[in-house]
Parts: sequence; structure tokens; C-alpha cells
Amino acid sequence: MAVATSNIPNIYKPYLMRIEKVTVEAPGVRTFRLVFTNPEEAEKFTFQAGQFAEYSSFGDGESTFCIASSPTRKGYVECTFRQAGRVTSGLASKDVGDVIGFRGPYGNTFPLEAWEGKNIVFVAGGIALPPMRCVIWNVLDLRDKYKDVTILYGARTVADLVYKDELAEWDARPDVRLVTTVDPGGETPDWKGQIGFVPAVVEKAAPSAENSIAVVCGPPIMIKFTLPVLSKLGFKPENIFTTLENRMKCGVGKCGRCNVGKTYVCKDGPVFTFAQVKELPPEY
Amino acid sequence: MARIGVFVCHCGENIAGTVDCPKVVESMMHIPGVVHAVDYKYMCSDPGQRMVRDAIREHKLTGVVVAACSPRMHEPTFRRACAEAGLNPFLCEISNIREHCSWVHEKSEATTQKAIDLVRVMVEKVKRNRELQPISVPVTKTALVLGGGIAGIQAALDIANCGHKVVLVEREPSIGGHMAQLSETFPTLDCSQCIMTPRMVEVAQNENITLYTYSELESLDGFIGNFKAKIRMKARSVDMNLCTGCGSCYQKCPQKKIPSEFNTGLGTRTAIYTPFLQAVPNKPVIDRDNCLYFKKGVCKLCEKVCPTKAIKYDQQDEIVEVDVGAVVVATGYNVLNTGFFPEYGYGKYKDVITGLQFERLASASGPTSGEIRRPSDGKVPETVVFVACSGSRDPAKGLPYCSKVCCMYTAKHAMLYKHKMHEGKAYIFYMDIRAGGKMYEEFVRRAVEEDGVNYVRGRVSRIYEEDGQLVVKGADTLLGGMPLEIKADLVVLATAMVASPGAEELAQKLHVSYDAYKFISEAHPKLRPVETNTAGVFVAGACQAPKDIPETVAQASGAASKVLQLFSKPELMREPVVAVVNRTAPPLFSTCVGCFLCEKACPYQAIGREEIKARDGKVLKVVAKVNAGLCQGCGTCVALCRSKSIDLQGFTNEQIFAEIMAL
Amino acid sequence: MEELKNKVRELLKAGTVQAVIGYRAGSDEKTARVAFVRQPDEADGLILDPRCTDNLAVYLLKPEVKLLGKLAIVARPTTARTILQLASENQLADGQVIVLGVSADGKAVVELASFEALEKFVGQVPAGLTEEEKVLLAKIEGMSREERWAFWQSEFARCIKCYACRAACPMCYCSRCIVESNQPQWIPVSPHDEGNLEWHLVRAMHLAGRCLNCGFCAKACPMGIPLNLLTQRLAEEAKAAFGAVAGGSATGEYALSMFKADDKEGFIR
Amino acid sequence: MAETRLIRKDALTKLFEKTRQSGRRILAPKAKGEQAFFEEVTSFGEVCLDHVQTRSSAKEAVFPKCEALLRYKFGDKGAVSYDEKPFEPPVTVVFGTRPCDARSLAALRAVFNWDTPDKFYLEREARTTIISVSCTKADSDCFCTSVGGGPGDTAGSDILLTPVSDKEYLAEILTEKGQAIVALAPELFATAGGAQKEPHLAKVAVQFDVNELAKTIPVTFNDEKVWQEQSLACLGCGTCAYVCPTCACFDIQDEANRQGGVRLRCWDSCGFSLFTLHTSGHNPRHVQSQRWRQRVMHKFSYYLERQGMLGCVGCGRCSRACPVDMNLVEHLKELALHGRNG
Repeated sequence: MAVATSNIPNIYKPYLMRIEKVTVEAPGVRTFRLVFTNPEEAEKFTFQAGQFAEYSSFGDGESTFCIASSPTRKGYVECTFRQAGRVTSGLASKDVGDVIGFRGPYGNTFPLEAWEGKNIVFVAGGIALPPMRCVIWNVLDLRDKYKDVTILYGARTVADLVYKDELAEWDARPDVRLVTTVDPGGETPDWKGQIGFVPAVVEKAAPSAENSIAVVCGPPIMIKFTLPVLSKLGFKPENIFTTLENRMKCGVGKCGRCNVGKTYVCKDGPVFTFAQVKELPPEY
Repeated sequence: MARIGVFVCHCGENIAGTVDCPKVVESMMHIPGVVHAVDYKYMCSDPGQRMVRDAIREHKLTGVVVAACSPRMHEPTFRRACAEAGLNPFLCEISNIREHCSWVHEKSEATTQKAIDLVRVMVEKVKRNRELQPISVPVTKTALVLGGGIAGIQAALDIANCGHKVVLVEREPSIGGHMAQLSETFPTLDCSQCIMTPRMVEVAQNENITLYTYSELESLDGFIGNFKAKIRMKARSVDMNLCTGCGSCYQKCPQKKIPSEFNTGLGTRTAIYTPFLQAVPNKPVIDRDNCLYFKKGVCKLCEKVCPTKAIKYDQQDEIVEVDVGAVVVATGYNVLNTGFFPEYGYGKYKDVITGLQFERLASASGPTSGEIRRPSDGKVPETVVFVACSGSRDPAKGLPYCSKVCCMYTAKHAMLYKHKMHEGKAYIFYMDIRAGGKMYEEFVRRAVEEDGVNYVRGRVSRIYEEDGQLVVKGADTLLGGMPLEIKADLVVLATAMVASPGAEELAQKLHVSYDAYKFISEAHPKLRPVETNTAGVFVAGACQAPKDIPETVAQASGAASKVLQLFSKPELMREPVVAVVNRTAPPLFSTCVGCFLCEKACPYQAIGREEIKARDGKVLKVVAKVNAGLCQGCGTCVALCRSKSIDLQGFTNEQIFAEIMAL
Repeated sequence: MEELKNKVRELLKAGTVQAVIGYRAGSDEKTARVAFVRQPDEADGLILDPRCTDNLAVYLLKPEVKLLGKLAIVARPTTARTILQLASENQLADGQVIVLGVSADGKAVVELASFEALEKFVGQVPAGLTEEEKVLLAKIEGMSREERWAFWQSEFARCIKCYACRAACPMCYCSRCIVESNQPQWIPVSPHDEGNLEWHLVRAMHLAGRCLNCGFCAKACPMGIPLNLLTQRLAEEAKAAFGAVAGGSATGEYALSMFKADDKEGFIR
Repeated sequence: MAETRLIRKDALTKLFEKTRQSGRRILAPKAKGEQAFFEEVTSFGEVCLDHVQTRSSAKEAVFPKCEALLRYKFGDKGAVSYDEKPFEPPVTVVFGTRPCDARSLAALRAVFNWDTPDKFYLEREARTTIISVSCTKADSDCFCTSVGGGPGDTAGSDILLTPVSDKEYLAEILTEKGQAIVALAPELFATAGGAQKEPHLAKVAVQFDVNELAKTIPVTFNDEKVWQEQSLACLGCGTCAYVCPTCACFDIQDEANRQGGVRLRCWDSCGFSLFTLHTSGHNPRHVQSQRWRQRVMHKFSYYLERQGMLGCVGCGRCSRACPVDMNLVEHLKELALHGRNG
């Protein structure tokens, strides 16, 4: 018995993207630049800073990362990931020219328009710079619209710092204040940045909270100790943003995995202010 | 981000004759991760190796697959080549498209396709290979030699004479083995004991050799360079330190009718005895099964007559533990025994004897002092029939192999008989004569031509007694299968050489493999004839296969040289193919759940326990830990681990899965 | 019954243990459920009757239950054997748990504080399949290979991969089950025919020679798959091949871990 | 739309045959041992309506335990292409669902159709006709009336049959899909006359006030002790979720060989410890009590807030299937009590 099929699209079907460039950022950490294999899809595709996607290594499965490139840079998307599980190992084995899946963009975005005319302070730790890189470039590409830009970035060791070339580029820019730090013991003899944990470095750098937005991403322990510092500096919870990274499968509010209370991180997030985070049950 | 190079070897025509090598190369270029593929006539040649080195540098390879012969042949070659080019040698793998493909198939599309499959499988493995570093382990420079026959004696002396300690273990009360039992030896007819006993004395006198007779290996643990052997010294009931070997005890022992093992049952011995006069050590042992005191609690005559009070009835078995770096197995052989030849009446007719029994009859130290007299009535036989291949080369009886020495010793036996009994008639039933060896063929010709031995080509079907006379029934196949009946006074069966009793159990203790006939297997039949599949355990003499004295001695010296090679360095480098227990992120730390069934299963005692502690020192978890020095990479623990928390470096589960999934 | 309640009260009052794992009445008259008794007066709610069949040993390794403090557990012989088997696999230490051993007829209760005492206790009760179990197993054995294959295929087809069998099995204590090991993916996760077959065969093999035949897996299976038939069969196999019976001692060897010179090698062809 | 007719019990065989002849797949309760399971049936004789409730729910008709989301082929040098076929799930009649199961479709649809419609669910649902049978008996685990349903509730059914005598069912034809079934054999349906279903329905007592519960459970959220006590017996097996007609959580897994592969979606459970485990080792719900809380909160609190309905239809399957006899109603009552007190 035949019944006509409807035109509901398959929301689980990824775009096929070709890897155009692979950059090894740190041990086990890679950045892929991806381009659409189908130009029509490329034409229609848009996203905004803060959104994430599901990346497939076909045969291994899907993994969730934010889009690490800026929406201001057209024609490609970039993602940065650390090789850890089955999917990321599958992805890590891929090279330029290989095809991977990309499903997205999903989730909400950083309210960049609302931030216009403000100072922006980025605080990132380790592998959490990628979700912020998207916003950083977005802001820098529209530099005139924002006031002071401060980037505070720390990693365990010098080797663990990602986007080393871009860090140098930001460092060289007069309109960006970059402070990098590594944990004590993680420095190399020629390390010129700070030595110390991120919260202490933030405190020392003391960015002004006046007319400022802070974006904080990093491991839970870093966030836990950085928030009081920002608060002491006068940042209000509603002006501090972060992105949550709960485990996801579908990315579209079906699979039930990322829920924090009634909140779907995939739909209502991943971008939250700390004012919002405080309201969430402690399950993230 | 794998960058794999594939190097397909033609091996001259060996591979290229059946496999389309260029096609293999072409198909490799379609596999993700393969950035370079090339074929060459002889990849193992200098230019071939250079191709590998150059490609590693030029293409920045992260892995190399050489499709060629068995990794047993050239894996070290190519791994070295990779190392020279700066690539960790363990990122190089061999795909065996010769033994596994070209040699076993005809030239066809399917053969080439199989070669492609085999190489692709290895490409998928290499993609998942990790850099590994060799493991260095110290070497205990003491050798354990099991068996005090000519093989064990030769190996022990060779090693000891190079200044290393040797522990020599012999099951019987004296060393000497079968060679001490022999009369004259072919092809020179020199007296066996005359050449054997000096060697035995040398062993006893050598300071580097510790001799344990009447002892057996209890267990062997550890690994190459670092074995721990437990030796059971069976209770001798005689204090070796006090005994002077004066012999008063066995002269007085009332139990005199015990069949002598040394004389193959043709003579007798006492309950307290030394096996033979030249025994080393020349100190007696009480055979508790036959001793009146042990059987009935009375007698103690030996204790009374012993001038040094050396008799110790309450002596217990003693276990001694020795650390050794290498083991030579030289446990010899046995002769096929009764019951095997119901049609020949062995065991039923006293005058049907084995070749070894004949040796004792012919030996000056034997029960007849070297006169050939038949066991039943001591009469000198006028007609002797020798039956070659008694048991050997008889697939129907389960012994398809040739015992190798029978042709020669049968010729010798007939010759010895004829030398002593010029008028006697000697017949030899044979299948064919195998006399490969220096002066061997000449020796056989001498028996036929000079000593008038009657060689009858044919098998004996039956031996029976008729009117008190043995009748040998056979056929002469050279005369068209003419039936033949010979009335014989004595029949000598050239019984097959078989593995010595307990060979299987011993092999299991040593973790070495053995063949269907319980002979110990060598690591490679041609290129590693004195090694076993367990590193550090070597093999010499007839425990590996039937062989004669010169061959045995040569092999024993070969095994000794392998031991010496091992002892020539303070440490040895081992492949890092060892098991590792995983580590995961806290709070799990490891998926090992600490059931320690692996600990029990590990044949090398390589698994210990490790506590995972919190910062405050509190033990969070106890997990298995592999001692890389002890681990032999056998993978037993990997197979056993239910949660898959142990993996074998170089052969990880992931690699094996990738190989299978690539098919 | 009073004897048990008194023992429980005693142990809790004296502070010998902080909690006792026992049975209490369940949703209806046919069911019993686990009780975690922490106050002496709660002992009144304990029951001990033919309904009480769950193998409570499964709770001994549960982190939340361990947090209650030192434990005592009401154990029929099967549960007692489970505890010994867990001990032989280093999951329980001597003295860690006090066993209130219930005799096979359910009447007598003995306090067993050491593994040695436990070993004696289980030694008095014959282990192995019941007559009914043997009959059931013989029925499966009596099938032709094709019939048996069809039987298990239809059973496994219903599996939904909820892993209740695993959760209910006290011997399934791995912190990461093989089915969750995905590098490599040993067993397909999805509940299709292949994945289900692999899961159940591997589960059965992992219990070979370790299964105490408590039947909790089959009871837990919401789809009614008679899973215990598989482990029973393997228990018989381990017994026949290696003389191995699980749960007899706290230091017992595991047949599949041990090599013995007289091991049967019939499987090598 | 609703139309009431009578159909004789012995006419069901005929209706069944007509339905099958029309090319529809029929899922119905089939007895196995003491339980009944929804399975494909090919003759009416296989159908068993004697059980208060089947062990498994009928959700498999619209949300299979394992389903391919996409198939792909590997090409040369890391190339990938899709192996696309139109998604045409079988046209299905689910016969013999209880009214609670029929209601569960709305809860499933709420998840699968919000914001981003899920083709797989919706296509299956569109092709599925639900013929329910009212409950004339209930057991102690049934609590449909406590969550807004009832033994003769029509929500979600296309046809609801209620036995009104030994020989007859009252048939409420509720939707076009239901009409289509009737149209296969209109001669089997007689006019209803004055038959009433209510007297024949089982009596299911209301056990708790669900509106109160929605208010009281969140209050208890941070009271760890309560949840620990509640879940101490829980073994963390997924049974409750797997037999639940409304549980919709799933996992996505790839299975592939050298030639290509398939991306599968299969049932999952928030009760599993690995459900929320991050690769880093961090687990937002690292103990069982949190996972039990999630299940209860989701069904009775979050669902209401996000989907505007309860995530529970009161079928009682979770209580019946729980290997350690955790009884949801008991737990809910206890929670309500805690909420009220504090």
C-alpha cells in the first residue's frame, strides 16, 4: 500500500565537506578548514558566531564542536578538535581532500550586535579558545564597531597553546591587547608570556568592567575561579558569556542528551550568560 | 593524517611470477592515507632499501608497509632502514605476499586481488601504529642445561669453558645418557664409553658446572635472560657429601634381582646402586620401590655397612631455585618399547631384542662382557636377523618418520656380530639404506662386502616360534616379493627413536612447542635449528628429532654458541611488544576493574598490582600493571580481559580490528 | 524470621554494621524487593520467604550502597556463593561484609563474618542446576543445530539492548563493559540481529565458569529472553571440561585463567 | 468526525484479513510466556487481548528500536557519497493498544516535531493507524487516571473499541485514518444504538494530584538525600525507559565496513551512566540518583514546561518491568509528600 512521502528534510543528513587545510595546533589538536562539496549548499549556508555543528567521520560517528571560524570569513568553516574518542580519532586520521560530514549550524549565538560600542574581554583556557576564536575574528573583522579588545589566554604548557600563528598576529596588532600565560612548569626557556593560572593572570591584567562584556570559556575549574575575579573587577553576570559543552548526539533537541533541567543546550544554548547559568540546575 | 608508503617487492619471480605487482601498487594509491606506492625487483637489496629511506624523507611518511616475504625474513632489514631515515622502526610493517600469497597460489587475478587485500590490511594497521621504544633487560649469565647425555654434556662444557656458570640437571642417578650404554660407534667403531667417560669426568671436575643428578625440572618461570628455575632433587637416600662411593652398600644389598635399566633389563642390579661403574657422580642411590627397608621396614644393611654414615632413609625431595639466563633442552630420546610389535613377538620371545639391548650385549661393560649371547639360554646365536625400520617409517603405526640412525647401527650390529662370530649368519631386512654422512655409505658397503652381511630388501611380516625355534617370515622384494622364512637364534629390532617419557610435560613447563611425536620444535627448521619458539630456550640432540652422535654434538655446540651469544652482552634489547593496562580520564583513571584474573593467567608472572591514589594519598583503586621486563607479549591477558582494559603494544585490539575490517 | 530480625537489630544497635541489605514486601503479594535497613526498628519490615529470590549481592558493589558504611547482607546459598566468587575476583575483601546466611529451606540464619565461614556454609549446600533447570536445558540441547539456532535467533531478535541483564548480574561489575568499548567497537551497539547476537554470546562467554546461576538476568529481562540458559550451559561446560564450579571459595581459581597440564584439549582439532 | 458503531467480535477476523489484504502491516499483542509483546502478526489468531498491558509498548511502530538515518558509500581516496532511497516506512495498523499507549503518541510527537521536525518519526506516524481497545480490567500498576487519561480515553486512537457485551465491541471511529479502516469492510460495522462504553470500563483510581506534583517535585530538586533514598535500589538498567511508551531518548551510531556504512539511531536511556559522560571524564549526572531524578523530573516537570503536557501516560510498564520492583507511583507519592513538607 503506497502512501505519498512528504517533503520533510532529513535533519540527520550532514553536508559533505572536503577538508581543504589541516593545521596541527598542539599535540593531538587539529584544525580543519572545510569547504562544501556542493556549491549550491555553500551558497545557501550561513551561520553566526557561537553556533556549533555535528561533524561526522563516516564509519565512526558524529562529534560536536563549535564552529571556530568567523562568519565574516566566507566560503569555508573551520573546526578545531582534540583527538580523544572514536570519532575524533577518525577525524584525526583524515587529510586534505578527504570528505567529512557537517551538520549545522545549530544553537544560539553571541549577541554581537548588542555588544557594539563596548569593550570586549576574552578569557580562554586550553582547548576552549576555538569556540572563542570565532567571536574574536568576528569582532576583529568589524573592529570599528567595538572598543577595547582584550584577549587573555592560558594553557597548561607552551605546546598546548593553540592557534600559535594567530596569537602572534593578535600580539602584533596595536588594537588588541593579548595576554598569554602557561601554568607554572609549562614554560619553555624562550617563553615570553606570563607564567601562572588564568584567574590570577586575569586579576593582574585587570580589564575594566566599565561598558565591557566578558566571554569566558575553559575547563570547569578555570571558570570556577575566574568568575569571582571578574565579579571583583565589576563584571555583572549578565555581561559575562560562555558556551556550554554538554554531550550531544542529535544537536536538534530530540535525543535528550544535552538537557540541563528543562533547558536544551543544543537549542537554548550553547551560549549563555552567567546570569542564565546560575539559574540552571547543576547538571552541566 | 596518516602518510603511508607502500613498497611492493617482486622478490625476483617469487612474487612477481604470480602477483601483478604494478597492479598492487596502482590499487594502493586509491586507499586514503597512502601517499606513495612503488614496486621493485628486490626491495631487500641496497637500492630497494634506499627507495624506502628516500621515500620516508621525501614524502614525510608516517608509516611504511613493505609487501614482500615473511616478516621473519626481512622485518629487521626494513625496520632498520626506516630507523636510518628517522622513522620509528615500529611504524614499519611487513605484508607477507610471498608465503601467504604468491607461493601458495597460481598466477591469476584472484591471486593479485588477494595480495592487494593483504597489503591493504597492513596499511590499515600501520595507520594505527604508534612509535615504540625497545626495552632493555639485564641478563643472568648462568645457563640451565636439562639432560646429561652427550648433548647436555657438550653444551654444558662449551658454555662452562667460556667462563659462564652452568647448572646441569639429569633425571637419572648418573650423567652419560644413552651414549654411555653403547658399545662401539659407527662409522669408526671406536668404543663409546672410551670417548664418553672423559667428557663425564670433565663435567664433574669443571668448577663452573653445578651438577644435579637424580633431579628434575619442577618449573621454569621468567623470560629470556631472567628465568627462575625450580629443580626437584629427588631423595637419593644417600648423603652426597658423606658418601665416598666405596661401594660397600651395594655389595651387601640383599635385593639383587632388580632388572638393570642401564643394561636394558638384560642384567640385574641391587636396590641401592650406581647405574654403572663409571657413573658420574659415582655415588649410589636407593631405589625406594625395591628397597626392603622402604617396602617392609626391615633390612638397613646398607646403613650398617656404610663407613661414613651416608645412608639417610629419611631424606626428602629438595627444591632448589636457580636464576638462569638461558636454557638448553637436551633431554634425549627413548627407544620404542614393547607392545608396539605384537607380530614380532617382542616381550613374548626372550630372543627378540631391541637394538639398544644388542648394544649392551656387544658392550664390554655389558651383562655378557661383550660376548654375543642370546638372553634365553646364553647360547651364542648362529643366525641373527636384524629388522630395520622397526616402528619407524610406518604411518600405519603412527610413526611415519625415519629414525635416521638405525640403518647405520644395524649395519654396525651385524658387523660386530660377524666380527665376533665369523661363521654366524647375519640377515638384515631393510626398506632402503640411508647412509648419508661422512664415511657412512662406505661403512655399510663394508658390512655387505667385507663382512658378508645378508641384506634382504623387504619387510618382516611376522616372527613366531616353531619347535623352540624363532622363525622370521618376510619377503624379498628384490626377488619379486618372494616369500622368505629364516630360522633365527636371535632377532634384533632396530626400534624407532621416540621422545623420552615426560617430554610433553617438560615442553609445557618450558612453554616451548612440540610436534605430534612430542619432539621439541625448533624455531625455524632451517635457519633457527637450535632455538625454540621461546626466546632463551635452546634445543640440542635427540629431544628435537632422531639424530646420531656427531649431529647431536654439533647441535649442542650450536646451542651453546647461541647461549654464549646471549651472554656476550650485559643487557639485551627486546621488542616493546608488551601488554599495557589502559589509563583513562578521572574519575575512572583506568577501565581496569581489578579482578586480576589476568594475573593468574599470565604465564610469565608479568602482571602485578598498582594503586591509584588521590592527591591526599588515599587509594582510589587497585589496577593491574604489566611489568614490561617480564611480559613476553603473548596476549593471553588481552584475550582474557573482559573490559578490554589491557592491550598489546604493536598488536592492539584497534589495529587487529582495523585489519579485519579492511578485508 | 524473628531470628533474622533480631540479628539485624543486634548488628545495627552494636554498630557492627551501618546497613543491612535484606528483603521487604514488594508491590504485590507475589513480589519482594530489596530493603536497606539502617535503623534497628526498620528490621520489622524484613521478610524472608519464597518471594525473596533476587540476588542481593548485586548491591554490594554499587557505589551508593557502599557509601552507607559497613554492610551486612541476607544471603541464600546462591548469594553466598556470589559473594565468594566476587571475593575470588578481588571485588570484596575478607571481613568487608557480614553475611547473614539463610539455609536452603529458608529457616536457619547464621552470621558469617569471614570468607572461611562462608566457604563452610556454601560447602554444605550442593551447587549446580536444579532438576527442572536440567530438564529445560536438555530440551534446548535436544534440538537440532538448526532448531537451536532458530530458537535463539527468535529470542535475541526481541532484545532491545536495555542491558538489564547486565545490570542485574552481580558478576557484571566492570566499570566499562566491553559493549561500551568503542575503540575498537567490539560489539555493535544497536539492537539489530547481529548486535544482539554478539552481545549475548559475549555476555555468556564472560560469565563462563563465573555464573552462579541466580537467574537474575532472565528475571530482569523485560523481553522475557531466557538468558540464564546460556550461562547455565557454559557452567556445565566449565564443570565438565575443567571441574570448575563458581563460588565455592574466596580464593578459587578461574578455569579460563589457569593452565593445568591435565586440562582437556578436546577443543583443539 | 467521531462516529460510533458496533462491530461483532467474530467480525474482527474479517476486518483483520481485509486490513492485511489492503497491504497494511499489522502489529498487535502476541502472548509469550506470561507476557504479551507487540509484534507483527499475520493472522488474527495470534492476537492476544487478555493482558492488562503488553510488556513492550507500541512505540516501535513509530520509533523503532533501531533505525537507519542514512546510508553512505566510500569512494576513492576518502570520498563519501550518500546511498539515498526514499524513506517509505510500511503502512501500519497497530491493533490492540490500550488508550494509554494511544495517548503516548502525542508525547512522542511533541519531542519529534518541535522546532525541527523529525522526518523519520513523522513519516511513520502518518502511516500508522491506531486501533485501541479500552481497558475492562486494570492492575495495581495502572495509573492512567492520575495523569489525565482513562481506560476508555480516545486521545491518540484512530478507532477505539470497547467491549460492550460478550459478542460486541463499541467502535468509536475517531479520525480519517480510522474511517479508512472502516471503509475496507463497512458491512462489518452496525449502528451503535444506545450502547454505552462507560459501564464496561475498568475502574482506575486517581493516586496523586499531578498538578500538585508538578509544583512539588522541583522543590525537592536539590535535596540529594531524597533522590538517593529513592534510587538506592535502582540498578541503572534501562528497562523503565525501554518499555516506556513516551521515552524518546536515542543514541546515534555508525556501523560501517570498507564499502560503506549506515548511521543508526537506537533507543537509549537517561538512566545509563554513560548517557551524559563527556570525553574528558566529566559527567554532569555522575551518580544514579541524579539520573533517576532526571527521569522523574523530565516526565513530570520539564515536559510540562517545554511541551505543555506530561511525559507519562500512566501505563505502569516501568513498575511492572523493573527488575527490582521500583514502583513509580509509590515514588511519586513519596516525592509529593517531600515537596509538600519542604
